[in-house]
Amino acid sequence: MVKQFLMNLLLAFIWIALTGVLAYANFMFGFAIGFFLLWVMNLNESDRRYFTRVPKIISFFLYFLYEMIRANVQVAYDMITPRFFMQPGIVRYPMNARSDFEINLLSTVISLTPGTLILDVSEDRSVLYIHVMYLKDKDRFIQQIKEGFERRLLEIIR
Amino acid sequence: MTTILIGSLCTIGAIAILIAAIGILRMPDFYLRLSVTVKAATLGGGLLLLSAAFFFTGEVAVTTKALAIIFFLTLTAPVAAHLIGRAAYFIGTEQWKGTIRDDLAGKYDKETHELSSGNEENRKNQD
Amino acid sequence: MKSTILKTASIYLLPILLLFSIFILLRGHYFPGGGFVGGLIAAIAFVLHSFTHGTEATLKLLRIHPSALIPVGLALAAISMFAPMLNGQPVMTGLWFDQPVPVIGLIGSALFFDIGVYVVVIGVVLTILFTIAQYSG
Amino acid sequence: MELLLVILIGVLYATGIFMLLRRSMVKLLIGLILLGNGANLLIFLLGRITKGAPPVIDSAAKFFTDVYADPIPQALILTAIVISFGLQAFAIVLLKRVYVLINSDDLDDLNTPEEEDI
Amino acid sequence: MTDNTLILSVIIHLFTAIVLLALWRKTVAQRIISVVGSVVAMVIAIRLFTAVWDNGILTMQAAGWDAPFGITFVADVFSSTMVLLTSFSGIAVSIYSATGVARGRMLYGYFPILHLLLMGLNGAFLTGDIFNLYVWFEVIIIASFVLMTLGGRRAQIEGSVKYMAMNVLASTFFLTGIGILYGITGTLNMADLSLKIAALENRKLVDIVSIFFIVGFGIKSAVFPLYFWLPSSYHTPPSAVAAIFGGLLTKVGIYALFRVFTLIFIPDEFLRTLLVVLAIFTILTGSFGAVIKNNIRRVFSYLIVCHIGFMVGGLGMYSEIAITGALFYLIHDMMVKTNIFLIAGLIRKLRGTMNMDKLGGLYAEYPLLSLVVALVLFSLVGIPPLSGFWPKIYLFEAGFMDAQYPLLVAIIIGSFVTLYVIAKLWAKVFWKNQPTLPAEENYTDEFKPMSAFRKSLLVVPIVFLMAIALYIGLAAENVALVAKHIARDMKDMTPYIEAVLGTNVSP
Amino acid sequence: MTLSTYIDYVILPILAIALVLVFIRLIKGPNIVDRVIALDLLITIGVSVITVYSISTSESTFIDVAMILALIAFLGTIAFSFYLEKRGRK
Amino acid sequence: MLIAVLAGLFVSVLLIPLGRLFKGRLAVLISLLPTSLFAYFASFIPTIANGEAISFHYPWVPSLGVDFHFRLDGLSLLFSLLITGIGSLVFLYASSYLKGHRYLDRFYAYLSLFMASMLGLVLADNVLLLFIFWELTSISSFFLIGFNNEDANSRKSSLTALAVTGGGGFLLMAGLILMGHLSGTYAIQEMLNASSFLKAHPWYPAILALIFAGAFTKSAQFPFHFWLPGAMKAPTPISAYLHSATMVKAGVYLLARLYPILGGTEYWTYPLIVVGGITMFYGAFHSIFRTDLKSILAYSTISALGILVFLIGIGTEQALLAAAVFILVHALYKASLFLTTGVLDHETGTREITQLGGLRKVLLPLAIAGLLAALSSAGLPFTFGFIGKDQIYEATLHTEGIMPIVLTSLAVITNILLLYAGLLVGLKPFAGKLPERYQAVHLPHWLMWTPPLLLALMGIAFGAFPALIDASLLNPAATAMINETFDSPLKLWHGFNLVLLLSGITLALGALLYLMRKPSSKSMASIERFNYLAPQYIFGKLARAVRRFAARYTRTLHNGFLRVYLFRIIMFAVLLLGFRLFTGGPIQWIPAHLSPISVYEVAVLGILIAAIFLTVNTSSRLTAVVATSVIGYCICLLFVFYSAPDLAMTQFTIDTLTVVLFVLVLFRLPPFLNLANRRDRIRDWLLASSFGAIIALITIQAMNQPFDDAVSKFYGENAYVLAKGKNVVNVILVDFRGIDTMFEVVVLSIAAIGVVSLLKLKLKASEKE
Ligand code: NA
Ligand code: NA
Repeated sequence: MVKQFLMNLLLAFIWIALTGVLAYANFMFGFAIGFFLLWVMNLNESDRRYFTRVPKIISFFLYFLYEMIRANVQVAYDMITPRFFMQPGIVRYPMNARSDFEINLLSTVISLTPGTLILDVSEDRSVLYIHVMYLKDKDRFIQQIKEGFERRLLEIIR
Repeated sequence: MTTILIGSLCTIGAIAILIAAIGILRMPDFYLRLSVTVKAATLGGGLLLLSAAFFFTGEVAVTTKALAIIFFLTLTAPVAAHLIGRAAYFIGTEQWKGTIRDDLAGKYDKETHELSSGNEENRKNQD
Repeated sequence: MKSTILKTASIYLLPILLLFSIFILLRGHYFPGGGFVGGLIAAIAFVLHSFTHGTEATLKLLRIHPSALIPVGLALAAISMFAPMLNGQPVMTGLWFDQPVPVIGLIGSALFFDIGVYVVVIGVVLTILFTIAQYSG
Repeated sequence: MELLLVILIGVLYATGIFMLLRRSMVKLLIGLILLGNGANLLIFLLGRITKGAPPVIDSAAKFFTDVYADPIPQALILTAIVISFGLQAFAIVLLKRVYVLINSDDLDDLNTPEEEDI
Repeated sequence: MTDNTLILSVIIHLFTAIVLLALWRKTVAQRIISVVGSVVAMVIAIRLFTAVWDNGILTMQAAGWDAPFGITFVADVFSSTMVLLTSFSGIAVSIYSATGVARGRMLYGYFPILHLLLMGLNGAFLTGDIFNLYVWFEVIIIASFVLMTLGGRRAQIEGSVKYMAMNVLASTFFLTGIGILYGITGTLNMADLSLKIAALENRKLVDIVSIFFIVGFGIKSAVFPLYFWLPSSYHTPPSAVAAIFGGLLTKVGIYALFRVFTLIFIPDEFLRTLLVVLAIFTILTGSFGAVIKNNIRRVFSYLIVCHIGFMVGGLGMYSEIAITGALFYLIHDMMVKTNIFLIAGLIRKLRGTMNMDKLGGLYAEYPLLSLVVALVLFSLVGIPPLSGFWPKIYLFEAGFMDAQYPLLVAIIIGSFVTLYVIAKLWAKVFWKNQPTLPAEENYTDEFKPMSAFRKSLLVVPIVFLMAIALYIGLAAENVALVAKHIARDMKDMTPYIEAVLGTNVSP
Repeated sequence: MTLSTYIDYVILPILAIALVLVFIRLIKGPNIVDRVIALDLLITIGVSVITVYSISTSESTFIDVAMILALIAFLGTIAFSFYLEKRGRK
Repeated sequence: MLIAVLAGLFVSVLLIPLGRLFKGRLAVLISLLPTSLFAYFASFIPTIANGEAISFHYPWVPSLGVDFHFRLDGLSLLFSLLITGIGSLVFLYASSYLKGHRYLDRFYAYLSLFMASMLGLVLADNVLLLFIFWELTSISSFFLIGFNNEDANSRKSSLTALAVTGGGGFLLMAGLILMGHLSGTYAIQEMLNASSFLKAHPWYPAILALIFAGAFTKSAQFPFHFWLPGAMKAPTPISAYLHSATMVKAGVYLLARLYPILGGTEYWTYPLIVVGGITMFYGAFHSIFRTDLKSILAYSTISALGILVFLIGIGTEQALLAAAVFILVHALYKASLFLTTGVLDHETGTREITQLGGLRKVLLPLAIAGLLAALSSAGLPFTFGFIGKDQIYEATLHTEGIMPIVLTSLAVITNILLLYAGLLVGLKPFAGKLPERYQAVHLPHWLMWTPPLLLALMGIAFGAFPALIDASLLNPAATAMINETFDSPLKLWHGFNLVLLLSGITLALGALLYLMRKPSSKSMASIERFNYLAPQYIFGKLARAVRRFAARYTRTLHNGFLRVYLFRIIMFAVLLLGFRLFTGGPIQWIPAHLSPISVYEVAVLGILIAAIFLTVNTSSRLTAVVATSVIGYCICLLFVFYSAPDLAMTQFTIDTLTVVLFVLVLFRLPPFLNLANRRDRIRDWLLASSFGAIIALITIQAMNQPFDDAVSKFYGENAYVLAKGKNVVNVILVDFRGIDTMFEVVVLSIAAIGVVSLLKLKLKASEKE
């Protein structure tokens, strides 16, 4: 998988060298072409994780963006309207994520969406404590995160 | 065309930041302020940087830098928020009266500042 | 500080900041930056590391004590400052190689001077901060 | 704009001096920092300010073709900043020592009677 | 004509310091390197002085940029004399420190910082750029600041807080002055400034700027009412350090005052009067303090203040003869003040105290040494024909010429108090029998059990500086010629300006 | 209306208002942690201001400054947290 | 002649290493020094008597007009012979008197130095050279008086002597320099030409006042006389030397030497007559109340010095001749009496006049010496003293107006008292019955009794045959003072005239007084009751008052509070700057070229200023740190706005690091206390804000100046072309002004070392320095 990614990068750089245009758009274009070529070349290979993962990353990114904007708007509305309708609380969230990298990524993602904020990770790295702004139902919130961010994230990483 | 794109990105970004600013001023307790500001500001800053990335497309290095800054902001802001939030909890910063739940209560070891996961208690409860 | 998140983050941040500091150092002659700011950023990278991993761990990572960097950097800066004297030129006169090097541009005594400054600044900042940290801890 | 900066400089000097006259050593240090900032801004302002034209020559050009900010005050201030950082660092640690000695940062407590001379 | 040799006296100390830093915690090697470095520095300083004396002003345009674009270093007779004297003090202190300073301090950078301090002094004397002078001043401040705290005893800490606060304030004044100066002239080169300031029409502004320099340098040189840091701090550090401080630190302030107020600002009536009035109060303040203090170093500290007044007074009178006197005094003072603090340290080694009431019997126990000390002390007093006597002739003459009677009276009072205080010190410390002290204050003579070599490390520097002081006194003609030469230079800076700017400046 | 004037007269004033609002929080506190996050936010807005200013003046060099701010700003927050935690443990 | 002068100096220097050799028997050998010098100077007598003078010139410090410029004329010859002659006897005497003394070598070293200084003083033909030796006599006498340095009184006396003579010395120096400055030379012979110019100059009185101050202190004139009795703490040979022939005569010598230049005016005459007159009476009067032999001698010496000053004041030919004679007379009998006293002290262990008597039976040669000296001091016919007294009366009688009556009667009274004192010292111890306890007293080594005897005999010899010294010595001396030749041979017999009558009255009354009055400690106590009026007491009180004032002054100014010091420094700056700002021309309020104001700049500025006040007013340290960093960051924004990216970067990183530093250090510090009361705060605010306002105004003034951007332009044009860099700030930092950067880095390095040492170094208790 790493090999394929490096190969893809190499192809992108060769593309730049060939066209002689050192610009972002050109790099992206080269990368896409490389990706396509590699995808075609590796159709028969057994390890095709690289080619499923890239679209997943993109889709996760888009999901994250959507969540962020949605939540931001929600918070923004609350902020500029005179009355607060939030119900904050600190929630104990048992994770599936285990490695440091996974925990970090998960917490970053959770923190960056408005309304939620990681306060700490337990010493044994099994539990996240999350500050939540709009906590209607604790279990439903945990369910949301589990199904939303954590599942998608672990799919990409593992 | 690009100008309009840049202009609108800027506008959204600036508004996000303004909201963050209003948030930090209006929110009733520390945790809420923290929660609001970290992301709104990151979003706003990110958008403004993105518009810079578009504006300086002619200079690759500048675009790279703008993207790098976005990357850095998103990487560091949650970490900083987590740390200061945690510290605030230690020094007993009060929560808003409307707060409905605190799972952290009693989970910190007073001496070592170790945070328990609460699993032991759960197990005990199950037994 | 016992924070898994910070600990993990600092592992990524250390090389990024160091890389960035070298970048700032090398381009100083053409764009904002230079040895001084570069050195400060590098030092901050290590300081960050020490916040999470403890001073001892950072010292181990550095291998040599930062205070040893001070004479090294001073010597480097001083030599590139006084080297022109051997040519009979006044001190601080820029000596330049003819051929430019990619990214950095022309290489000359000014660059070595800047590198000397960079090293001294790292040594100084880390020496100060680590000494305080050890003293307080 | 210059007039506002002048006011700022005056405020920095005034408050710096005021802090210098306190008994607390922390305030003393802050006073020195304020004064340092005031002096830097004064140099900066007296080198005449220029907006949006840093003294960096365009990558395509060999020298400036347009107006540019005077680089000399900038270099001077840079040096001054660095020097005051060195002094501040040392002074802050000195503050620590003072605190260890007298268990307070009240400078009046630091005074030792002359009889204790060696 | 650009000449690299004049920066050698800076380089030698820098490289010595770097080597010393590399030899961190190796105290034996440090002692040797330090002495070697100081000796080389002295040789360089002597060569520089003779070169300047024989061939006139030397300049070096750093980085090869013509003045006023780069930083210029200038060695005229004034600066090369100061460098020479610094090298004498430096070598004496370096040797003395080998046994005079506790090993603990050497383990934590005593020697490298000592050399960096000497480097800073030389740099300050040689630079021809006003901002660069500021940088050198900062090197001096931070180095002296560290040397003062090195060891961390309570009195040291107290002294250095005060020292720090007032000296940083002085730097702020200096820096502010530089800022305004740049704002109105656009240059930092002192020779260039000289021309530009002279051509400036707004004299009021020039006067105002010069006040910043008066306050800044006035604090550094411990002029009334800006002197407070000196008696607050000079009695606290190890004597070797106090020697450098006493001999050189305030003098660099004096150097700067003379340099700036003869080259850049030519003082008008108001400033001259101001300087004279300050000088009078400085002398009296120093005198009063010296009279009542009982600790040798505190007495010496106030005497420094007192004698600073002599020099500032000389500048205030501003005639060639007055400046000659002040410069002669400066030369004498640098050598003698360094020495008396070394002597105070030696006394401490002998008796464990510097309190005059607790001292005594030194003449009976160490007669030869006492005679050496006596010579130094009488040089300080200016018992004719010893070194302190000659400059007073100039100052008196100048005082009469300029009708500065109050200043004359002050100088007489100052001289008289110095005489009285030193005689009292001699009677109490050397003549009087050692008083019996309470058991807990019993001292051990650290000097007696030392090997002859270690003893000589303490005594040789004192004798060396005494010999120089004797030379100043007995061969006063030579010193007078130097002082006169400098004073004449100051009265007409055209050669200096032409040497720096490389152009013909017709007045 | 050019981009530059738009930024100068619309975006930068908005950001300036944001700065002022955040600063009011910094003054009000009430806790030190409130001030610390206000400071952190000020810096983030500062990054934005610099970015926008560099667009307005077409001077890409300012982006470098913004980058440095973004890179090391959080060190201050970490230091304060470090301090508060240590003090809390006393 | 230089060698002659400096010989004593060489000997004293040689004695430092070789002193051990000369502690015992060999000590006598050192006397070769004065004796050979005496012979040397004696060889000049014929030449000088011929009216010639011998000059010697060797350059030393020509820049200052100070050269080794010596001149031997009548006056200096007389003094040289006294110095070396009496010196020889004192040297010999001391070798026995102080035999076996631990510090005999030191003693001779001081004495040789002193003799050399004295010789230099009288031979110098340059006022500054004279002054140099003058001060050397002060300092060497300091050592001589304090010779018994383990005795507190001895130390105190030497300090007093040095303080008085040294203080006078500085005034003298001022006077001499003023004189030299006006006449354009320091050479005495050349000054003679400027005499009339000097006397007409408005500064003439000032010159005289300063020179008199020197002379009076040195020659123990009232009210500066009090150091002299104290100086008796020195061993007797020293007293003999200092007070008969040398030290105290220096002032007299100076007056005599300067008489031809400055003398003869009213300003000269009246002060000298008044002071001399008071001194001669005061000293003589006091001497009769003392019971300690040396004390009596001390006060009679003061009186004699008064007489000399008095005579020089009168300034007529007779008076000056009388002075010359009396210098010699007094030297001979006073030295003799001192040395006699020394033997008495040495042999009996006391100098108390009330306890001594009848010693002629055991110390016959001494008794003769004492008697002869006493007779000489009494002015009995056929003694030299008789001639001296005659000359004095001649002098006083030949003044003008009512002066003869007043002055002569003063002289007569003084002489009566002096006669009494002389008899007390020279006769009383030897007359009457020998007390039991002194039966065992025996004659000391001959070196101790021959010198006084010899001196006394000379007094008789010169009295009987004045021709021996008249033309050869005394006339040339007087001539030198008058500066014109005159011929007035000394006569024993003037015929029956008023002078003789007065001499008779003096003798009769003096002898009567001696017979009637018995000295007792009671009389001493009676005069001590008036001590509070004595100059010594008043000076002491004054000195204590000065000390008290000094202590008060120093403690008030240097009171230990840093903030007070800072306040004063800033106050000083505010006053000076304010004064200069608001005088001499208008203040311009608006700079010429201003850039437009925009919202964001104002916002940043507003935040900045608010942050500054938050920093100042907060009671929490952490808030202060936060606010300080806001200040830093806002300045960083300003740097960006005004095109200084490098500055912004640096300011920002450094501010962040400073925060880290503060935070690391601030652990466990208690919150700020408001330690100042309202009044102090208001006062501080007033000062601080006036300083800020002044700075702001000055900045505006400076901004009105047109800016000269030549250097800046040069950098812009050449940064890339010549220095190969495009970031001009960086090019300045590493090239144009790279030296600054190099040493700013050194500053940082030192700070780091300082931090390490400050935190880690813990000195052991044994490590004191
Ligand atoms: Na969230
Ligand atoms: Na730079």
